[in-house]
Amino acid sequence: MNAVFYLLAAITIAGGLAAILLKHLIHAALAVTVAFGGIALLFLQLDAQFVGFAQILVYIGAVAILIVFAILLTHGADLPEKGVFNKGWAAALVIAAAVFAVTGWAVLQSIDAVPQRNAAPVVSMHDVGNALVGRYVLPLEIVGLLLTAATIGAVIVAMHEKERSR
Amino acid sequence: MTAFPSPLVGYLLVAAVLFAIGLAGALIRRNAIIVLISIELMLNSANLNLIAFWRFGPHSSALTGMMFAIFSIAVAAAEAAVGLGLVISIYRHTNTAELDKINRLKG
Amino acid sequence: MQGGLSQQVTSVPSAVAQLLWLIPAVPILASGVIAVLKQPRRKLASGLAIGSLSFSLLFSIVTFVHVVREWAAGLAVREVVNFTWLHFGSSSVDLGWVLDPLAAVMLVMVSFVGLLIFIYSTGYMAHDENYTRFFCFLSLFAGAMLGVVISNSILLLFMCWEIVGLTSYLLIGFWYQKPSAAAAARKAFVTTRVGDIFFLLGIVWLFAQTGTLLFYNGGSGSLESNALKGLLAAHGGLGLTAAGAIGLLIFAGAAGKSGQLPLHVWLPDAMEGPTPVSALIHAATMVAAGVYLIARVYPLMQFGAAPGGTTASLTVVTWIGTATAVFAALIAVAQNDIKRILAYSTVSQLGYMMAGLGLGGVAVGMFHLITHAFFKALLFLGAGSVIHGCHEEQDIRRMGGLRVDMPVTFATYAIGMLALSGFPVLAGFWSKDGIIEAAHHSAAIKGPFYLLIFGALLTAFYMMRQVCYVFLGYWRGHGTAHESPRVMTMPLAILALFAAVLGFIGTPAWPWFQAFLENRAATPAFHALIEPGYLALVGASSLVVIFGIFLGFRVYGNKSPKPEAPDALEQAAPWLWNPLRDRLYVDEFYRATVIALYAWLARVADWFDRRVWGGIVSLVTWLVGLWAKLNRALDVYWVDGSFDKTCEELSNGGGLLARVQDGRVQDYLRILAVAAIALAGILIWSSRP
Amino acid sequence: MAATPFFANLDRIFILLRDWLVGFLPAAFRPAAGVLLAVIAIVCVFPGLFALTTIFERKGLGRMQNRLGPNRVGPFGLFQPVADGIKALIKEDIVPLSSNSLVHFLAPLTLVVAVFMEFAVLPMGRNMALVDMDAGLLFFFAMSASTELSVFMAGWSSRNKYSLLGAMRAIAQMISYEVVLVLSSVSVVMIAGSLSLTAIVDKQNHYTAGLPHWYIFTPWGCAAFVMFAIAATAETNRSPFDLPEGESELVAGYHTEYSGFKFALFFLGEYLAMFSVSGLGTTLFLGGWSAPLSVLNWVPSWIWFFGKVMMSIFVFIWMRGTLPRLRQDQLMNFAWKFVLPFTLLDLLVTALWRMLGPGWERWVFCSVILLVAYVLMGLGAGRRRHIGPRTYRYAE
Repeated sequence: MNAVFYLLAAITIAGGLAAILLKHLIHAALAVTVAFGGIALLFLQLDAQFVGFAQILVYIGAVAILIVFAILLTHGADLPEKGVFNKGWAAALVIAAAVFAVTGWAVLQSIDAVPQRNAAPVVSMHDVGNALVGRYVLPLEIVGLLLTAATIGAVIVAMHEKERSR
Repeated sequence: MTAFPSPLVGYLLVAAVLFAIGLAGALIRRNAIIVLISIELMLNSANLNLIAFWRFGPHSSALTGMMFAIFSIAVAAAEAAVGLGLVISIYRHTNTAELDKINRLKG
Repeated sequence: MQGGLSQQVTSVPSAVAQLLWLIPAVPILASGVIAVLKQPRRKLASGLAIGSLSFSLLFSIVTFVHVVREWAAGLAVREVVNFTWLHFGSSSVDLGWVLDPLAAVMLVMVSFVGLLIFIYSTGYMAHDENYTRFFCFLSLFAGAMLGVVISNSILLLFMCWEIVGLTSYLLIGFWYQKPSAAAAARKAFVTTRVGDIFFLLGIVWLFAQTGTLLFYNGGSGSLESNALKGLLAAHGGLGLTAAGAIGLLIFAGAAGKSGQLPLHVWLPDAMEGPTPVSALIHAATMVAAGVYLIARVYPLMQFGAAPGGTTASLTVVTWIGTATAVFAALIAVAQNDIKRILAYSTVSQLGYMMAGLGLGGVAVGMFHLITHAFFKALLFLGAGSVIHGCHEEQDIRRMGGLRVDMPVTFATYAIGMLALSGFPVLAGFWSKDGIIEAAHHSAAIKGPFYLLIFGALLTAFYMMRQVCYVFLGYWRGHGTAHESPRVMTMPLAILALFAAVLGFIGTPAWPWFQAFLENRAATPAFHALIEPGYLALVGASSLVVIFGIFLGFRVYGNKSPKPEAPDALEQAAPWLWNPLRDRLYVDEFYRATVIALYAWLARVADWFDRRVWGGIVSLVTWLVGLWAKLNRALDVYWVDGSFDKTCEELSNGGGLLARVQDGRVQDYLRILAVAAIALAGILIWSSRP
Repeated sequence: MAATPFFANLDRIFILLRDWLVGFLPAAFRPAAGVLLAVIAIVCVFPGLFALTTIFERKGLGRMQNRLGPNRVGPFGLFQPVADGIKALIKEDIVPLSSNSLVHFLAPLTLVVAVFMEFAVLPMGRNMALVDMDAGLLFFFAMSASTELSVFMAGWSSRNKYSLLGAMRAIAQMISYEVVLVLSSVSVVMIAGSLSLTAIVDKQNHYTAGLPHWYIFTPWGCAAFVMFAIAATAETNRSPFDLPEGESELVAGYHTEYSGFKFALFFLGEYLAMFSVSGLGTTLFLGGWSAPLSVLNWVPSWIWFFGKVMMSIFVFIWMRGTLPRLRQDQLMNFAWKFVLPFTLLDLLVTALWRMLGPGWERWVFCSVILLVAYVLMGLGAGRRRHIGPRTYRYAE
């Protein structure tokens, strides 16, 4: 636990909070990008280089762009005329707080039961690569299949329905 | 300057906070895209947990947590693509992306 | 191609041998890709076909060079890669491929001639609407033929053999709108099937006797001495050994594919297909597959022969080959269709090859096969060029004088014709002389020698007759003839070059080819050329050829310009001409005997089917109908009634729960979250220490 | 190695300089100070190079178009960049009234920072990578991916339809070609067996008969390099892929509403991206800092690196002077229907190359497959002469 961790945690949480509270959708999307970046830095802080960079590549490079595209395509960049929160927001906040309470309690309760090791793990990119195409090759293939299916599905779902509908 | 019994707890609590923020966002916002953003936040918090356990857990050379996070990121990317495609498609049909106006599946 | 099957490699083969399967696989793959292309993508289809075969040719040349280098270095020249396809019981079905000089030579020949013909086809078929289909079939054919060549398993060979037969059927009947083409395709298919039945019997017998399907397998293959000794000891019936009997059954298959007597009837009719097909399949490659098959299983037939002697099965091969050679040459004299003459000439030359195999061994027959492939492909493509230039006219009586209008075609055709006739120093001369010389040296039987000499005379005569009709004299057709495009004449020129010089790889002075096939060292021996016995023989056969050409020119050189004028020979000897023109009544004979019997059997089967089996089927139908009616009654009154009632009750109950489902996704999530909190709370509470 | 001590020292001159400077500090601060010095060096050298490149480009284009180019400021116009810089600094900073001012302000900053980060992992000479990261290539791509968001921020916050259109075009193009960029680099990773850029250079720093083992001299590497070059051109929005800034259609694309220093930052960012992607291409395919002939090994390694980068820059300029601009749908068709499938095929060929092992067969097979595929796909692409109506899919 050091200052860097506190700083990164603060940035991440601030980004997340801003994302759900900001009125403007584009601002929310940019805020969530900050949160994604914060999480990537937390991964780096946890000695997970590969995952950290993959996080930046996937979330900042792709998902954030997807989100802003979706916002523009749904005219979400215009400010809504009604409020941004729905009717039951107070109850929802209570529920979210309860979820946090339960998880936090669970973390503090059970942490002593977990064996812990503070030394940094010795893992090179080579090990990650070997694991990906060795022991975890089947999940990797399945993820590839899933991504292909999702790409095709997304294209078909979002495609313009041409003359057929008229 | 350790405020927590161990560093792991810090990361887990950050993840819990993020998860709660994501859940709150998914519950209180009316816009479907923000709900999707919130879901991404929740997924990320789960990834943070996985990596934290991998880092401080006993068998870091098995790479299980890291692999799980990698696959989770890939799945999340697919989820984002399909989810946003759905939102766009719904927007085309109903001319709105606000979730409380979309209740055609009412029982 | 071999998928995930494990390879049982006896001694580690070289990388070239291991990748040999690519040679047939790539054209077959290309054919598959072309098959799913849309019809209008013509350029792509022909590009794929030519590209894939170019790859095969490239690889074949690499393979050939590899084998030649190993041979020159004195290393083992037979490499096999075998793998098990499937197990049943204690035995297994093994497949595999083999790389030896025989296969290497054939690979280069097939892919090279095939590639030239593919290129020629892009011009010849340019206006056909089924262009992509044509290239699909051609590619499939080329792949299967290359598969036949590399097979080390008689079963794999048979599979490729059948694909070859199928593509032959498809390509003969390519213009299936023409009733004659459809009939010819059917005839070819059925006739070769007759031979294949015997072939299959031979395979089964061989498998039963030796327990393996592989030719070579490090000592345990069916063509290696262990198995052959067993086969020689076993009894085969009719006074033959098992080896001889199996050899003859396989020969029956080869006879069907190679158009030997009495199964030759399909080959002339097959000329209904497009000319490139005739050139590729029915002159250069597929019909040679029969000869290649005999060359491949040659140890089976030859094993056990005394030195210088022969075996019963080889004698049969020799006599059938010789009879075919003369018989077909006779018929060819009296034909008027340009392609039909060449078809009979092919049958005749295949007879020569068979006789060469029977008399002189693998190298003699294979040498004629290779040279023949080049000059016969040349002649067919030349004929195609002539037909193209004369506006789809095939009757030689309506041509004439084309030497002026089609100079390139004429020059190349003349080279091909001289090579086929065996004019000295051209390719056909050396290979045909090899066969005649082998016949002369054969101690056991002398008849074939004289018959083959006679056949050579006839060959020279009918080829000269054809050239006189087509290229000399005056134009007797309609309109004007024109030379073919460059894409068609280029292959002609290349093939003509080979037809002229290819013979020099196997002259008696330096029998490189023969030595290569028989895995000996090749040594130049120029004294063999001037040996008196050889000189006399060569002189005699050359004289016969020149005499035949002279005779042909004498009889037909001054052809009358009227197309309806009767043939010179017809005027001189109608009693000889008419049977020859009617192809010696073989088709009529078959129609009166085999086909009539078959038709009668079919009528009997039809009657039996209608009266006896039909009655039984109607009875069963009626019984089943009764049972169905009973079921329906049960369904309607009992099952449906109770189910409807249940559903009604369920739907009433569901209305209550439906109120929770308000259609708002966030409300569901809220319920979910509350439930999760409750569950987690219970879990933590209960696991409290 | 035939290098004299003088040349060996020249090769290490920057490292020696750093160590000498750092030597004045107490030992505890030395590592941090070393890194800081290197960062300062990068931050100074590349903008300097940028200034040189602008004049180089303007003069070069002038030559290609048969005119003189700038020749008024200083000898041969060499001080033109200085004048331009001064002008940019003292110009009024105009921010549109309806713009989203915070985002508008942040966009150029994040762009330039992300691009500068890319230089951290490039080995610019022997032992001259700022950070020798295990996942260096991944880091590079992660940083280059984050520039896209800055482009979007710039385009959207300006509240100008040309800006937004330019940003949308830029992003669509960058995403499409980024896939190709990554995939063509993957083939190098497959053969080198490492994501570390220094390791990749080390793998290429061998010689057979005096000729280097650069990956561009293999069939798959050559194909991958061509695809990489195409993708890099598109990724940096250079002609013929400069649609996002097509001045005849969009005024100036996403930085239409920027002026003064912020505009200079965008300009800088673009050129820095060009340098970094050239550096990456040099590192992956052209042997990084290694000499092209073994006899030239005595020349300091950083000279080779910067020489190769400047060669690539020249090719960029040359293409700009030669090729006309593509249209949006042509650009997309080209990316998804030609470049991407071919790159995927090249990946397979790379796998084949690796599988076949040493020997002459793999050269023949890989070359033949690639050539045949290139010709066939070229025929397929050439056939598509039908030009449909123009559609605006990304900005309704």
